[in-house]
Amino acid sequence: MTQTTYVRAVCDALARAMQADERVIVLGEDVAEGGPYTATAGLAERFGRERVRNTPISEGTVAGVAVGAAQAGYRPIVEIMFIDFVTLALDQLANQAAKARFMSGGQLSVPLVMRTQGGAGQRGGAQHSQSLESWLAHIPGLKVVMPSTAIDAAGLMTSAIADPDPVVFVETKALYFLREEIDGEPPAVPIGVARTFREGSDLTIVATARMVSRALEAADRLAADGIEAEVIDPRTLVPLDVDTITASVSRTNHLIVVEEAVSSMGFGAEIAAIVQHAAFDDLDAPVERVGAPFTPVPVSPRLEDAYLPDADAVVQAARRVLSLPGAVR
Amino acid sequence: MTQTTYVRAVCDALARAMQADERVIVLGEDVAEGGPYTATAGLAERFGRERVRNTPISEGTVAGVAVGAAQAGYRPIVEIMFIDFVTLALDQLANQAAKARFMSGGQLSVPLVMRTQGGAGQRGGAQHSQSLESWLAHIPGLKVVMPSTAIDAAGLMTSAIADPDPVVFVETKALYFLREEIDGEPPAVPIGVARTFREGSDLTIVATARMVSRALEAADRLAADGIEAEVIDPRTLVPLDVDTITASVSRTNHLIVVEEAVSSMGFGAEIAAIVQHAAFDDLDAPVERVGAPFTPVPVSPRLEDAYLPDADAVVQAARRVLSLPGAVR
Amino acid sequence: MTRVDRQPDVAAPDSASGTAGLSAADGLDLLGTMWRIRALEERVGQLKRADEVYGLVHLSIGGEGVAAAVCRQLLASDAVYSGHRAHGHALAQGAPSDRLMAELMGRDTGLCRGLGGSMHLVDLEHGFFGATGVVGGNLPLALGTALAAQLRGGTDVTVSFFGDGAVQTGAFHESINLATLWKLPLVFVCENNGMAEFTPRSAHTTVARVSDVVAPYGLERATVSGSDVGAVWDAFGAFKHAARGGEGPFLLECLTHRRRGHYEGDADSYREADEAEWERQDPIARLTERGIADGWLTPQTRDSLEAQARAEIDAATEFARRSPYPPPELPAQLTCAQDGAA
Amino acid sequence: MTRVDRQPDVAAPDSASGTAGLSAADGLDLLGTMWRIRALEERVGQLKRADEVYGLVHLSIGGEGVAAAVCRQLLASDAVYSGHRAHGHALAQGAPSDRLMAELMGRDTGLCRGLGGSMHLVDLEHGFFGATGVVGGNLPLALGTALAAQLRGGTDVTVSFFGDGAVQTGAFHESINLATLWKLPLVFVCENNGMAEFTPRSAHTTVARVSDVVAPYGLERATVSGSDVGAVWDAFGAFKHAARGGEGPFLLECLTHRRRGHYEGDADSYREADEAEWERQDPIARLTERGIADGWLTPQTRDSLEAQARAEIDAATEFARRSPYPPPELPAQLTCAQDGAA
Ligand SMILES: Cc1ncc(C[n+]2csc(CCOP(=O)(O)OP(=O)(O)O)c2C)c(N)n1
Ligand SMILES: Cc1ncc(C[n+]2csc(CCOP(=O)(O)OP(=O)(O)O)c2C)c(N)n1
Ligand SMILES: [Mg+2]
Ligand SMILES: [Mg+2]
Repeated sequence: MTQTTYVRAVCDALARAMQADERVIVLGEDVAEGGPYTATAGLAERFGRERVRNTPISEGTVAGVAVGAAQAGYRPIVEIMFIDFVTLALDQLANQAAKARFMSGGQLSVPLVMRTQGGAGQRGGAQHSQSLESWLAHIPGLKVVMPSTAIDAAGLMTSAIADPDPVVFVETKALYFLREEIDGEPPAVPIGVARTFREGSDLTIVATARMVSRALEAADRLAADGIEAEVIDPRTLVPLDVDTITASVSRTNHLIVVEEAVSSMGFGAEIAAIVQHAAFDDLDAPVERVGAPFTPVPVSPRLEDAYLPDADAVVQAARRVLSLPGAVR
Repeated sequence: MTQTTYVRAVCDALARAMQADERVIVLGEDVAEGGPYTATAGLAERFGRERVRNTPISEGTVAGVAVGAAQAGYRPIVEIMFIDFVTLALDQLANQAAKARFMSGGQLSVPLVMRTQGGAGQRGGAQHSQSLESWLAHIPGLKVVMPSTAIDAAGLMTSAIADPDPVVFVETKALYFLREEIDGEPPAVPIGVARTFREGSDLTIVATARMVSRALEAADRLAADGIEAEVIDPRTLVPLDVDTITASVSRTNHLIVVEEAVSSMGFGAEIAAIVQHAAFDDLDAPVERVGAPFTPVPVSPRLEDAYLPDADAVVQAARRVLSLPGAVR
Repeated sequence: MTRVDRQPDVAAPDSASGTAGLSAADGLDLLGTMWRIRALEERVGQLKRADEVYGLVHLSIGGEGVAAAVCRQLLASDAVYSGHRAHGHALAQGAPSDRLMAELMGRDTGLCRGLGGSMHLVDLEHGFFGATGVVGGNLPLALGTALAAQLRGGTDVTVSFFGDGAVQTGAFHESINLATLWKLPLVFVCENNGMAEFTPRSAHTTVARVSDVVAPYGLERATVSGSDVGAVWDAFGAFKHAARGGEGPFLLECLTHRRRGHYEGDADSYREADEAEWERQDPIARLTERGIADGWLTPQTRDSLEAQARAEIDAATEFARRSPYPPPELPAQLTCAQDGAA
Repeated sequence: MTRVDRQPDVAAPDSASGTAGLSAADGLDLLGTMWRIRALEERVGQLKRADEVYGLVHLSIGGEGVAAAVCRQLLASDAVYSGHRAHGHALAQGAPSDRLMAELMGRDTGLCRGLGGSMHLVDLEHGFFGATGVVGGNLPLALGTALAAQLRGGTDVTVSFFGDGAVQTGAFHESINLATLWKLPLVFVCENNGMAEFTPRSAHTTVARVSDVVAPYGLERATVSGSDVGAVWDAFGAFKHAARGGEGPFLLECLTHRRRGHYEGDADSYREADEAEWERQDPIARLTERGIADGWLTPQTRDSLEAQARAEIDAATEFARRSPYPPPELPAQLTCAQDGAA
């Protein structure tokens, strides 16, 4: 067993891919310096500045360079430093990368990975704290990956780089420096397979990214009251492992979806819409969504802490779906 | 009664607002020439090229100019010619316009209207046919309006221009030239109030934009079989008139949501998630979503026609939710 | 329908103006290519009016010389990107007219199996990486293929076609900056027709010449008349030759005329047609004149080039008309790779 | 805490270099302003390390001269935009230090009631329309207030501060192009510190001088040393004067030094600190020297300016510490207008 962190696991996975395949290149602002979070630290020293390329602050064009290089047979990994700035690259992502295979009748492939990171909790303010992954899930032709642990980050990165289509890899800044034990080289994790972190028969909690640990904390607290929650991390939003979720709900008959994004048009809406349809007769209560309120992210510490969904919110939601006494509506 | 069209109604509403308020200005590519759809035809002649301003092909910056002018007290109406290119303006829309009031602690207002148009059906291909309104509904601070008729387009435009916050006004190209009778000057339509186009007791159909007429067509066909559908157009996605929808469902016990966008992460997901929660006990069947398949929009005519949800799809969905014989799953 | 053979790569001429570098064979080839584009575009216009060609259709009549003089100096191993007005570029780069026409008519035999259409032509086999409907949208992609070429080594070049309207997009500047920073083997080819949709260049910028816009970046650049095919040939030839040697980027601005409305169906009422001037600037007429003056062209050959081109397009049209529409399951099959292999 | 009175508008000097246009009163005012910024920034650095100031914090130590020389020539009726390194601009433009500090400390008494933070300062009362955390994000907004001023008539100008890193964004070029096309009364002020985060300008572009980048657009422009407050004063004064008369836009490039890491907490290990050179280029030291040489400054006055500034910031810090955090309902209240009125 060795100790790693989420960001270290990402970096190591990049290094392994670069080692294994010359076509893998890394592009982004200050990536050859390691970036502000060390996600690419050491890659330039090891693989050279030809393959690990600093770029100007030109998110749109740099994303497009990755599309072109991918079309020419390279496997570019392009970093958008904060998901908030994916706004500047969305034209390239949605109109070029996602549609190239389709519009060319299958002639073009765009095997790129766009790495970015989102989420709040670091007093970054409204423009450096968003969770915009659900936008990406609305674009046919993109895959969207959002790991919650170091080992999944590593394993999914390996698969994302190998994928023939554009994959947006959404990391979470608040997870970057959490320690995790791993045993040898993390195995590839297939895109589109959920992970069940905890089994339980009373209630299913689907949570993404940072919310997984909060869901697990809630599950522990619920267990103290004799309620066994199953906690599932979809790990990839597109394609979504619907089967694992609906199979769980068919056993537990209750579902909570927990995400850090604002609930309105968040990914929880899609899961709720799918599950109420696919498992209508199994559900004993409405699907509860736990997410951020419909405001920008405040920077003042108490407000930001209150803004983020926490274990308490999950416990409350559980009490509501299970109609337990003391549930707050 | 006079005859108008959707695009004419928009243009007339712009003219009335410009006449009434000097602060209203219009910006966008070729707007002083009327634009490709005549949505701004005649405005430059009437109000001058100072107030009706052609711009270069610089969507991001032009959107930002509107933000700044709005902050300085003007009421800019900025056109993004196709919603597909809102990708290029999203940074300004999501990171600047939507957050300015909030981040300034209430000091700044951004009373701008971004006009754009979306939807398929004109063989425009994958980059000129998208329905991306659900992205906009995920951004706290933005209002999102999407009228389905000329009279609503006019009335909502009046309200959008008067609104103190940024409003994205999503028109539908396929509706532009449909004729409609109106009686005098269309009254202002408040933002956030749904319109019930047809009453019915067996089933609620919520539909947006071009899908409203298809839902009505489906309702007529269902009526021939003795099924009475209520057809509701939310008209504004944000804020959403949840009450009108849930009140209807509490009477009909069945809901179909029809939109032109791809279903996955489309606005129908949000409505389904809300209604299954708010009206869980009222629902006798799962909420059905009718939308486009998860592919880019094909340009070949038969494929594009098949891609778009039609009255048939709505009828089929109705038969499914009502568990009628012959329903196709 | 025979595919057009690609021109063998030619050495760059010494002179960068006139037709100094243009041999008789080159002249005939270019004239033939221009006629093929003209015949295609005229037919596409007719078919659009007859509702046999679909969607937003932008023709390049009057600008054939640029497509011909640039693409006929390229190889299938090069990479070419274009924008919304791309039929001529695709054809000159080697896309077969039958499959091109079939694409415009939404057929399964089309270059993109009917999923792309007029603004999204791709023919990878001939290095035509493709068109885009987003103005400026493909500029960054061209840097990507050029970067790939640079990393791989070798002599492949990328050409990026765009209009003067695209010069005011942020993507243009970001792309020029990054291409010069990375010294990419890339030739930016701007077709400056002085119009973007319904407005003249003066409504878009104070800088009339695109080659002036990029001056600070220190890249080599030239402005030539797009009506003077020889001038385009020479100027592009020099840039391409240097780019094959690993230099770059370069910018070539070609001054052209848009003889049709912005798109087919556009009433074009916002400007005065200057038919006489356009006629005078017609690249086909000008090269024809030159060929006859220089003795490498006879009126008979001229006529047969046109006739051949029109016959080819007739055949292409028939091919497309006979072709089936794509099967309904195609969109779902081509949204992502099915077999997991790139 | 007293608000700093705004400087009455001064006529532009004839000379655009040296301290020709700088009176003794101006010199003292600028020195005092720079000390206020220095004292603020040093304290913010300390408070950040003590976790009393939150988030991503970018200090302007070494660049105070630009903020002072530009904003002290502006009025509250003008409009100023800035980027992520904005404390100095806000303070020099008239934002009260107590409410500014309270904002950095997330308090309800903050300029933005604790909803903005370091990268999103706004003080509308003093014409500080605000900072942004998106590099290049505010450039287009400055065109908007300038357009409003132009439409309204009158003499208001807009100033847009940004770093050299922003010059490579598409927004910069789109903004320069449109501002020149519309002749907006706007002064672009680039603080070129030669770094963007962890990389030097040479990693971002081949064009060293920002004033060279915009040359094709034909706007008037100048590059001055940001360490030479008099030079900034004069150059900006001339541009501002012309902009008040309805001319524009202008671009002023100020060469500065970033004496701290990119953000507080940045180890700054990617470059060699050149403390001796930075000391030599310190705008406060240089203006002090000049003031003493020219006779308008005594060592005592210098000391008291610093002491006053530090006392002000002490008081501001105490004010902020004493202030409550914002109420929990605030975010929901300020996402949209509550009363429907703009
Ligand atoms: C990003 C974007 N904005 C707007 C449009 C609409 N549009 C299509 S072509 C065009 C004008 C392009 O002018 P230019 O680049 O000069 O090419 P030309 O049509 O003259 O060949 C515009 C504005 C678009 N397709 N993409
Ligand atoms: C659009 C965008 N991309 C990336 C970042 C991350 N970032 C913050 S500051 C910065 C460098 C800015 O450099 P410059 O404009 O020169 O300003 P300086 O920090 O030197 O004052 C970067 C890349 C950002 N905030 N916004
Ligand atoms: Mg043009
Ligand atoms: Mg800098």
